[in-house]
Amino acid sequence: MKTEMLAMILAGGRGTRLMELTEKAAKPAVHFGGKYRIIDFPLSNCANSKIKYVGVLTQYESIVLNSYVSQSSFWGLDGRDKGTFVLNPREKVTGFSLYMGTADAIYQNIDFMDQYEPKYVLILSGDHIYKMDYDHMLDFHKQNNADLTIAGLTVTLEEASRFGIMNTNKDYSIYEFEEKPPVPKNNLASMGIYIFNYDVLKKALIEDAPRKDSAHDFGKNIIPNLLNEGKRLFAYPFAGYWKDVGTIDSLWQAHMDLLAQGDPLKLDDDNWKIYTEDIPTTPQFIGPNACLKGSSINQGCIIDGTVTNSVLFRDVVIEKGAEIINSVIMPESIVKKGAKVKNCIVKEKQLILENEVIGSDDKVELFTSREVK
Amino acid sequence: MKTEMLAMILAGGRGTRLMELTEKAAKPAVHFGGKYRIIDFPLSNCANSKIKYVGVLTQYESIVLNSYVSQSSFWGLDGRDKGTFVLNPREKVTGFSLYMGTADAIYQNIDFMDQYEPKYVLILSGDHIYKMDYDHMLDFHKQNNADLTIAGLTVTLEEASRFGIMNTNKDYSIYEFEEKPPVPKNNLASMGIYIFNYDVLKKALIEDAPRKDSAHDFGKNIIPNLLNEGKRLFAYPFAGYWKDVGTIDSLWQAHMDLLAQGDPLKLDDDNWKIYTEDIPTTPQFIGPNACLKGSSINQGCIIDGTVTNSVLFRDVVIEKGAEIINSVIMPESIVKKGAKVKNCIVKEKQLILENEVIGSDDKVELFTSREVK
Amino acid sequence: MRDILGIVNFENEKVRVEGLSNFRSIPAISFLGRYRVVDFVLSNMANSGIDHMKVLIRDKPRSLIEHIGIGSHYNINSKSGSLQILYSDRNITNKLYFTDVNLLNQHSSYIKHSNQDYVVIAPSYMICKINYQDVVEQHIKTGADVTAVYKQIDDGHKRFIGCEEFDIINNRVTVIKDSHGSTSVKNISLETYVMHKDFLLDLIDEASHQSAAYSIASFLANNDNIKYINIQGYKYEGYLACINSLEEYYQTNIDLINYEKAKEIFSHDWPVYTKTNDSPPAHYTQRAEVKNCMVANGCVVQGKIENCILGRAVKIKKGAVVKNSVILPNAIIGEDAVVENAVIDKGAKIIVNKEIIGSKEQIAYVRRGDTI
Amino acid sequence: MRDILGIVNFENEKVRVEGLSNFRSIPAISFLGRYRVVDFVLSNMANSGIDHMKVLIRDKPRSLIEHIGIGSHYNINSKSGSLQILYSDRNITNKLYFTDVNLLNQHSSYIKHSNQDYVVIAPSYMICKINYQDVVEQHIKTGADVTAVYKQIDDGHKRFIGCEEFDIINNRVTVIKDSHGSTSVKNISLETYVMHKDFLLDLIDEASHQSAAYSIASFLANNDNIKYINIQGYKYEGYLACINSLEEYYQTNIDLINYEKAKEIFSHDWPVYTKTNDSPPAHYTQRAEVKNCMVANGCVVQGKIENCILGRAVKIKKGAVVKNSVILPNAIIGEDAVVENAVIDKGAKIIVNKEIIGSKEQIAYVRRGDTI
Repeated sequence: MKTEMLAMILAGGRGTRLMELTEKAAKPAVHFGGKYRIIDFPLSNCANSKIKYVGVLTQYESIVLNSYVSQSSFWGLDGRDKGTFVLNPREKVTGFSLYMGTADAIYQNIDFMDQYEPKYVLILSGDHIYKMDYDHMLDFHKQNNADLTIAGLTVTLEEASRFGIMNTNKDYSIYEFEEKPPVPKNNLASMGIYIFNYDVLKKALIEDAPRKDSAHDFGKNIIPNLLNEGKRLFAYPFAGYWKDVGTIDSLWQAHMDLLAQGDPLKLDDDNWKIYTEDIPTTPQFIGPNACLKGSSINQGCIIDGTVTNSVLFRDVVIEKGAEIINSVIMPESIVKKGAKVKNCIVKEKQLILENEVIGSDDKVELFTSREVK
Repeated sequence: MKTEMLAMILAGGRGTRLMELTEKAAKPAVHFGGKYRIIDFPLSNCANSKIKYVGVLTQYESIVLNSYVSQSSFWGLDGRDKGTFVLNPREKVTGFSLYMGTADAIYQNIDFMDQYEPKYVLILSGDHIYKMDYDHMLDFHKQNNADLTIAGLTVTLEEASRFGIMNTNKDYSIYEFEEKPPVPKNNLASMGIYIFNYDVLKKALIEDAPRKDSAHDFGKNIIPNLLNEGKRLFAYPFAGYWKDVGTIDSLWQAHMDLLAQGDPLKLDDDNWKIYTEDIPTTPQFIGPNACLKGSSINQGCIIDGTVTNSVLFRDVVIEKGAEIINSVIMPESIVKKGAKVKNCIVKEKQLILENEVIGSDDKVELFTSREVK
Repeated sequence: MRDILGIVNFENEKVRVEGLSNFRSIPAISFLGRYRVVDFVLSNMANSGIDHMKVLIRDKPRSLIEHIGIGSHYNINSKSGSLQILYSDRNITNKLYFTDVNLLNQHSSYIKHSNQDYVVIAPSYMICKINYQDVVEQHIKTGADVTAVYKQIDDGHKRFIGCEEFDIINNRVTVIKDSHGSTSVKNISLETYVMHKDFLLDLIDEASHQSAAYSIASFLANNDNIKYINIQGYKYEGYLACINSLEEYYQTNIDLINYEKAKEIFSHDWPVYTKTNDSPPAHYTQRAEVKNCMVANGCVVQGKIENCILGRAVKIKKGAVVKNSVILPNAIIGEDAVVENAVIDKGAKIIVNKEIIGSKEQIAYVRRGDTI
Repeated sequence: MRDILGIVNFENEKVRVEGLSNFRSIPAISFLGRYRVVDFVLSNMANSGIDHMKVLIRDKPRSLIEHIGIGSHYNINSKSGSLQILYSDRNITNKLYFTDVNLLNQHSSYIKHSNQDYVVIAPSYMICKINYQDVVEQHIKTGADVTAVYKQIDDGHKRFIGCEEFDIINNRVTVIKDSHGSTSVKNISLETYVMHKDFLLDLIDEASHQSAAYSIASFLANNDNIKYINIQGYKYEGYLACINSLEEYYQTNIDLINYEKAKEIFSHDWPVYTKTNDSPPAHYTQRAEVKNCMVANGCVVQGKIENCILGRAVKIKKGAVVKNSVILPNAIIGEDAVVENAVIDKGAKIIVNKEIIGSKEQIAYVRRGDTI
């Protein structure tokens, strides 16, 4: 059971800004990219980085997410010395409590981590879209003889105040960490991806846990405390595509990025596949009246209408004369004859009636109001 | 995801009477039979009965149990249309609470069960040792056009007051159910194995949930209520070996039964295997000074001493001159030269020193006091 | 639901899909973009609740073994079920003597020791959608020795040539003969047989004593045998195709582009399973023109395609025009290339500006991995 | 840790384990009770962090394919790794021409397109415990063309006869020749080679041009070739056995009953993986007498066993006495039977009172499934 680096994914987010999409599913289970769920990205990154054990910390209404994550074979994380493990809050001798913050969630699972005697623990967020080789990040961490390495993304200065900002020296060592600073000194933002030496992490969590004034949060408490203690913190600069899809607008925008930027995530790369559930479907049928432009379409779709700049998930039906523009249609939705869908995200299993028109020119809409019977 | 009969295993028991054996593991994860864990029995029964989806409801300190149960491949319950699912209490829109009773635990997972649109739900306990074909029980349930079928075991009249007792007509229809009656009228005991029509179960749970005076327990509340409502309840008579291993004495006795009764559980039956984790070990080595009588010994053991009427789990070492009598030695324990162990259960990874004598003639002892370094 | 042993048979020695079958066995040939031919019979078995299967292989086992694996994508669990590949341990140089009877005889102990009472034997190269449980139920009810599945067709003068046809009197199969295309209406054999396990073992034993060249089909067809064996017909009404030549392979692919036709074999309650590859969804660029196609995941279409089947990860480059063609996985059609009435084998590259033009009568074929 | 491609080679055509290898290929032979011979090389690869493997098979593929499956019990994950079985698609009737070079040549595209730079080729029938990462590291450091693993032995007059031996000067292998048992101290080849993938591809190409009968070993051994190829030796110090005859098979089994000896290949940080069967623990009744044995799960011992290896689910009935013997899985030794110095093949039954007595010089052998 011994492993060098254990991964822990924080996947508890209720994702209230994604509204009805997360009604019965936690945010990391939301569909993305025509075929995937958001959490497929960190999980596939783990699998491709040769990480063997992944704990997924969930809390809110997470039947869909729990069932999904526990199927470790989806990402090739099944087998004798591998696994994904769902970590809900549990009753203990000391009583029971929900996860109170990101650090508390990890703290409550020290017993889980101890099982694997890890030298390093990788902490990730379950709701970001990107590809990253955590093994390279670990090499960087080791080379710097660091206690904690934080992946950092260069953002615009306007955006910077929404993030934890890392002020670093030339060698990427961090001398200051400011959580959501009103006046950022820098635009190197924490991606919420941490590699800790496990002994350092464990000690920090145990010390933080009883503090009444702590929010038990990595950005607000643990990281500043470690800096105060003089620990070696480094920023690991990341350059690829990265997106937090926490709102309907950003979820839609990420899909448009996929189409416009010509596969910025390199989903087509055989050496770094994004793995997901394999659901048996029919093939993809394109009918005699179809017109497809600038779109990504998954298997099981039956298309006889016009689809422009859109992403269609599994088993979507677009009937003759229907028109889909700049939209995202989630699995098993049906768009009837002559209907028009523009700038929309259509939730799974929705029915758009004949000649119905949804969406508008000036904003992104979420359609969730009519389930297929 | 549609399935005819879904299984739900109640595995929340802290098993306090098993003392230190359950310190870090819930009772269903306790080792049994030289190779297995207790929960392997209901899970293997499910797999052999061709049940596809199994929810396992856990609560207390269940890292070991959760990690174990989530490895559905151990029991051949992995794959496209199968699965084991760990069901901890979760936060919901309505708030959060622990499981308050057996019925409440099932009630809190109605959303999980709904996913599979089951016609029947099989409810099991995670800590009983037996083999049963639940598919035969389902046939019986269907033939009787029952709303609820309860598996029943004939116990002695003295034992009867420890159980839920079913008073039945000739056709096994139940006209009265008494939970732990001081003066039992009968000795047909409920084994805590239920097949419900799902619609009946769901309605009963929803009605019971808000009742302040209810213990939210199947035996105390749900079953009597259904009888009052005039539902069709039947007892399914079971004849094979069955053991509740809730105490150190009964756990020890069950192991002695295995040895004395010549495989009462038919562990050797290729058509109804008890599946378990496959841990790579060395072969079993029997040395030149060994003497083995009436014992079951698992792979990985290295034996050069005397073993009589005992069960040895994986990777146990019995050195030359050591003597093991009427005992159960759990995985990776080491018994040094000349030591003597009698009437004991030795927890996993324990060290018995050279010439140490543990155990006595007149009672069963649990040894947990010295871990192998 | 009965516990049935499924046996997937290989095609007889006359069957040959010109070109494609030089590189792999017929069951392993790519079909309808994302599938292999063998997926259909294995999915029929899986959907019929069969979880013990034997797959007979005659030659070129590698690609089939890799595709099938241990059967997990056909819902065969390694603990509760099994998929066993049976291959000859003997060197048989004369194909005539490499029969199903011969192979089953070599491995008869696996049949004998299986827990199932009834056996369904079905070939890999017939494309249909059938619940074998129904055939077994009829078999038990009629008390037949063998139940043989057939379909009554009315285009026998042009299709199913080289298959077997049945004469049937009062539901009993009285004559089994080769179909030569002389008549239109006939009963085509699906080469699918249900029998009791013990009957199969006796049949194998008897057939191999009578002649070393007997197959199950030819043994049953023999005039002396058919008199004594009660073969009952099971009438199959659904879609049927037989992949026994390049023309039939091509035509079946093209016919099934039509969704109304394809619905006869594809439905959500009867999935066709296959080994998947985690490819991203198909992507169509702004310049794509697509009509009447079946497209697998991983494809990138920048050109024009019409009446085509595209296998996984096929690339159609800018300006390319592909019509009435079957493109196997990983093939690349270069810029401004023109492909018509062709079968382009796996991984082939059609270079810039090249024209590959076949006709309905003479399908063009480009070999695996070739660059043209 | 480097990403290495592992190739498991078959034995050369001279190797034969009398009796046992009539029924299955040598890698598939039951070994030390719960294992198959091939488990050792595959576990060495798995423990060396190799998760892409090719297994070359010459003949009788069925039992090996079933045992290996898709490699999941060797920790090969179907998404991140692969285990591919390479079998000849051609009919080669003359065993002399069925060489590893020939087979690799047929499938060279799989080597060419693999992502790994370095290749380790190791035979299935050598039992040892070796970390191939160390060999690759030495290979890179020395800049050799080929690194060949050997062990210096001092009992060469009686063991490893028929293996190859090396002459080594300044760590370079200068001569490769057959070992005939004339001297005691010699360098025995483990037939384990590390080379760059490109070098292997060139070697295959060159060897198959020079002669259709060349194997990798015989090509390297050729006097003209060895002059130009820089073959560096890697000295292996651990346990080594070679299963190339019934005597060696028997003796290796018996030798490893001794735990002190067995520790050289078994340790908890270097597990030997195998396909398991969910058998219950071994059971010894009140009348059992057991000394110096290695016993697999599922066994029931009611009689007396001494210096024996018992495979899975072997039954030793009351009064039976079994000494110095290797009993393969599922065999049954009947009441009061006596077995000494014997190899009892899988599923054989020795009936009540029967005596099977061999000697150290002439091991008795009872065939698979026989009842005697």
